[in-house]
Amino acid sequence: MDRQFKRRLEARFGPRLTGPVRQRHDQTEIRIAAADVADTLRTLHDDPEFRFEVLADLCGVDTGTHMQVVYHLWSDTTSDWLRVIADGLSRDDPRVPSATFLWPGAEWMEREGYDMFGITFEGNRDLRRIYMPPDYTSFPLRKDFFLPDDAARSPGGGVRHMEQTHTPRNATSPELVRRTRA
Amino acid sequence: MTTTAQRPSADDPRVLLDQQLGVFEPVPPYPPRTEREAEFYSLGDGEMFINMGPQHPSTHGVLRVVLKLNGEEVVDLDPVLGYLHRGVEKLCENADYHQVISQVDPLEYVSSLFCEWSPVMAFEKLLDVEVPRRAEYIRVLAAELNRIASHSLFMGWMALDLGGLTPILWSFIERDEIVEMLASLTGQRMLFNYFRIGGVNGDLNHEFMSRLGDWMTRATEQIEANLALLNENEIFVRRMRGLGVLDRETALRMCVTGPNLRATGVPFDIRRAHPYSIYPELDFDIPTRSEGDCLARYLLRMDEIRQSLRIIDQCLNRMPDGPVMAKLPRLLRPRPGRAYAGIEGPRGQYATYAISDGTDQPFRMRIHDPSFIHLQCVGLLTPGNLVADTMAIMASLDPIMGGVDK
Amino acid sequence: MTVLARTWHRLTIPGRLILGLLILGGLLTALLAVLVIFSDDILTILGNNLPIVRFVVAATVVLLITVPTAFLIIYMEMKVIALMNLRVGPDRVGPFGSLLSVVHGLKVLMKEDFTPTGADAPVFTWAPVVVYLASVMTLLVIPFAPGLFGQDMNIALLYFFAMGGLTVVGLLMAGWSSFNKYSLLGGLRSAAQVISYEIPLTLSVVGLLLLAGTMSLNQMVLNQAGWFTDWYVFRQPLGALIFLIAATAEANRTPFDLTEADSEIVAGFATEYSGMRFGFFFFAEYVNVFVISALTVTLFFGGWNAPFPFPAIHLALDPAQLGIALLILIAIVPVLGTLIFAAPFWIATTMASWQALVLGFIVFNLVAVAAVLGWAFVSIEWVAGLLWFMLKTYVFVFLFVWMRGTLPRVRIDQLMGFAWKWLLPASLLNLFVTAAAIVVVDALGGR
Amino acid sequence: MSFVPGLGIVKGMAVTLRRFFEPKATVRYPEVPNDQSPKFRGRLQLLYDEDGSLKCETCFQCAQACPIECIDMGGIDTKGRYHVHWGPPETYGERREESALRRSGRTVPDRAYEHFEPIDLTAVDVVLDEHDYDPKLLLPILEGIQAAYGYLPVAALKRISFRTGAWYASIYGTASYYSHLRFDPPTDPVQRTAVDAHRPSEAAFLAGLDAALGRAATTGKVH
Repeated sequence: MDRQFKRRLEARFGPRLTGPVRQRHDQTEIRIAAADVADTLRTLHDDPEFRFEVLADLCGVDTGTHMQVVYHLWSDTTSDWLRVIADGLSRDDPRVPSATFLWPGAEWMEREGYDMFGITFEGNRDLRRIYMPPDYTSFPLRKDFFLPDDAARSPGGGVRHMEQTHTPRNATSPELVRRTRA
Repeated sequence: MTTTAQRPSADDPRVLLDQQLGVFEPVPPYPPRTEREAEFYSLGDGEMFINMGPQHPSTHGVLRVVLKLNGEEVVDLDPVLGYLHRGVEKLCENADYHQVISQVDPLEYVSSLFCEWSPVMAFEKLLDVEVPRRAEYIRVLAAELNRIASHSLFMGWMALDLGGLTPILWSFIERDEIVEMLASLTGQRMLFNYFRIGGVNGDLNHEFMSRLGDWMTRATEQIEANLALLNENEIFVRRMRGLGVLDRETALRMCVTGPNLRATGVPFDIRRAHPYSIYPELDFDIPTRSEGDCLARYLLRMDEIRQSLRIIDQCLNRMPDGPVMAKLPRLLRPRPGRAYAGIEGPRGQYATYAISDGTDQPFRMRIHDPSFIHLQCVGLLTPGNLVADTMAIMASLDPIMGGVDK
Repeated sequence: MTVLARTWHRLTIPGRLILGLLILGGLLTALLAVLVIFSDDILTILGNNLPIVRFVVAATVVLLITVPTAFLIIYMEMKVIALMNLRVGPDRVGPFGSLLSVVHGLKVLMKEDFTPTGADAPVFTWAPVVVYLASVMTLLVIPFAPGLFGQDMNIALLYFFAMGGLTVVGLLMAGWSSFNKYSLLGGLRSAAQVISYEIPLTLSVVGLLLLAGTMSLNQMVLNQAGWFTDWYVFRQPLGALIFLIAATAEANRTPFDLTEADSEIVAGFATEYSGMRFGFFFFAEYVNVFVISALTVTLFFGGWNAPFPFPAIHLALDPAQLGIALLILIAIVPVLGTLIFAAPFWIATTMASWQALVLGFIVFNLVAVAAVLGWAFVSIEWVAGLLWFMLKTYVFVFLFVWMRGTLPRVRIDQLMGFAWKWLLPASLLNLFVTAAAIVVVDALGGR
Repeated sequence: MSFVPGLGIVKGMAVTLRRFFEPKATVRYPEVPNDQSPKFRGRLQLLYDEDGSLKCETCFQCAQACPIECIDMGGIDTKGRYHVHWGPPETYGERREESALRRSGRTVPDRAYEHFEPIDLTAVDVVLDEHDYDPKLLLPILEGIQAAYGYLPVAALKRISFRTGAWYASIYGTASYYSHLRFDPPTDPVQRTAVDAHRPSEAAFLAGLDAALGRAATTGKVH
């Protein structure tokens, strides 16, 4: 845990953070709004104080109530992984600015995020499905997508066809969707 | 017919039947959805599409690449993934923490231990477990053996994609010895399922140690003999040198990690850059090269084999005594939280990002795989080269389709 | 017709067989009668057209011997590369797996002969035939042994290059007619490659022609008689090297097998072929290996000449003079030999006498066969020549297989660059140096 | 690369020629069986105790833990009542048929409790609704159902599994673990006797054991 780094982050991004800077083990976590993603990433990348040159990972998260996009960054200025969470995206139409202007290599990870969660990365030049077939209509990693054909384990209604949209037609009990506050 | 109302999928055999020509043009049967797709699927003067894969002999599995060619020169290419997609992340979210280990095993099937290591490490962070030191040493020992196996397979594939028949079999012999060794340690030849949350499954045994000792005495010699075939071969060197040059800045921007990044001169190795396990205690070098071409990537991996042999030697010398598993309850329910664990595998950064919601199943399980990232670079490096170079570049980046398609 | 058909159906199966044999016998008798009646005329016609007869016979024989040759080389390639790979290779069919290539041939015969939709069917069908015939016909001019060759043409070398160049037509036909882009790439690659390498291939031999003063392969072999230092390879080392490299490219062998690069363009021109049509391509490739090895041996390594002047031995005993003694000899020698060879077994070991006799008989047979072969080798000129020729040729076949087991493939631009930037100047240099040397030697020798 | 052109190729050819004569690495499989390490765990097997009876008591823990669902098992439940089965749904023919029916949208007869009396399950739904369909509150749910019916009908257990998504095996395991939960209607002396007859008491067991071992009766003095 790098306490110094936490103070630096708070000093630099203070008002922009939507939650406290959390630290656990070797990770530091900041939460920002989706609109601030481009600015924040640019600052983290360019600022000589931070120099986060390596984008270690980019992924989407469905918390059950809203969507998040999570960036993991590495820099030699700190001993921690930095986790940037773009928080509070709506589940109906999640939108977030693309990170491809800084890291063109994020393109496929964003395509994966689109494919699996339906998150629209604005500015990605090639945002189409990457794993699933192009005429597929559902988003498999969303929490309201249940694994098919395992009636004993699937909550509620038994089998749902994979070809269904991500809103199950007969999902009468939204409390069945797993949620997290983590 | 009722089916005509549906939009045809790209893989629908009816699409082929509809075309009266009898030749398959790999153009999707629907209007382009992105700029890039529109740009790619419009042909310029004298250009043609050629569909490579998913059954092409040298696409390392089931990758499909649509090449836009001008004569033999590649103008542009569009990799089409998903032929091996199993939804491992979803399966992991529906399995409990112990079951995840066997779900992630077949991701990169030539380096399974690394695929296990990063989720196990992430779960240990979630659970605040401390792993016994002997377990850490055994993990490093087994993982470095696996790294050598993976790199020697790379050597064979590289040569096979350039048309050499022999090295692939020699490297399989090399790999088979290591894999048999690991089988006596872990119980399986390929999908080891060996790392456990809080330790490893089973201590070192006599058979493993005797096999390892036997192999260590001749490993260096044997590997050097294999390399003598290729390293000085004019045809091989001339084909690889200056091909697919990835410079330092681009490599960082493309999120490249591992040997492919180090071949461009960036000494980024997570074992040193963000130390984990017992790597800070071990003495080894991070080989780098500045050229960034296919030959540099090849030679760098061969250097890494030598470093791995050093690490194995040190592990054997310093192996402490003690338990190999931490004391943990049978049913794991970590408190809610998030953990990220990245490790340095034979291809780059293998990482897992796990979110716990307090139940016995991970709430979200993100698996980051280096092959997926590196395959992206093929589209960057290949245009302007010949068809034959596509295979050389792809082989030198060393993607494993099991990891790419998750 | 119906009467005949009904009769035929009433017959039992042995009856049908006998009837068929009777009809066949009748026809053959009629043919023989015609032949006997017109024998004088036929012989005259044949005698007047002896070259044509010789050509037909030679072509048939050559066509027939290519099949076992290809089988042998395929087996050799499988086994040698396997051994180099630290594998065992074929070891199930036949002794040491030696019949595996034959079984492969049968398998190819039985597979479906498939023509893709959109392919240009006649061209698609004829392409393998063209390729196969082109490589087989080159064998016609190769002198296997003294007096054992199809045709002793005075332009044999030109004929050889012309026929060899015909291969590319077949490959191009296959590449074009398959209606497959991989095949097209393969066909075009082969066209570019073979045409480029024709030039250094031909030029590398021109120096040799200046030295030999003839284009007849037979004459060239005769020129190289004597000690092995008389072989042209010692007078034209650069020419021999260029010829070997260019011939490798001409035969599409590793490291120049871009035409059928399986890791790039998936077997190239042969992508769409299956069954026996693919088999023709496959055979043609190995016949080509044999042909270029044979030509290298003929041109540069003394052909059927032994590496040293072999002492001509005439057996003191002429079998024809023995008369009745020959019969006695034939009767006695096996018995005597068996007894003689069985004796050591019987004395030295504890085996039963019949076992010793059987072993003795086997050993005697081996010795007898060796003796007959040795006698043939010593006293029949063409047997010795054929043996030397095959020995040398298969050394080169081994070299090509060995190269395939070792080397990766070159790239198309490197391939063309090598031909035009290195091989062509080198062969020209070789030509000029040879010409100058001849002039100088002539001037000094003051002819 | 060396300065002499072609030297690298010649060296490589020398390497292959040397390997040509070296001993080969092939294992001739059908004649020479492969060398298996003692730790190899490629095969599943059931263990027997020293008396030769199966150690497996059909607790389904292995089948549940198996991530790829390759373990499929059936047997008599621990109370000796009825056959239980747990396994991947596609394994058996009837399961496949069932799956096809379900895909086609028709109702599927559940063979597991066809043999039992159909009962009114509205009480189960009420209890489940109270507890928010949460499988983690399994014990209160089961207690509630027992309060409603007096015992735990199999149909009710299946219903819990169907509605909450918890595995049937774990519900069954929980229900069979707690001694105050019962699977049969409470007061039925005939059936009680039948169960006792089926499962002999400890004393009877020991007496039988003594008889089998041929020694004097030790009944009453255990160990």
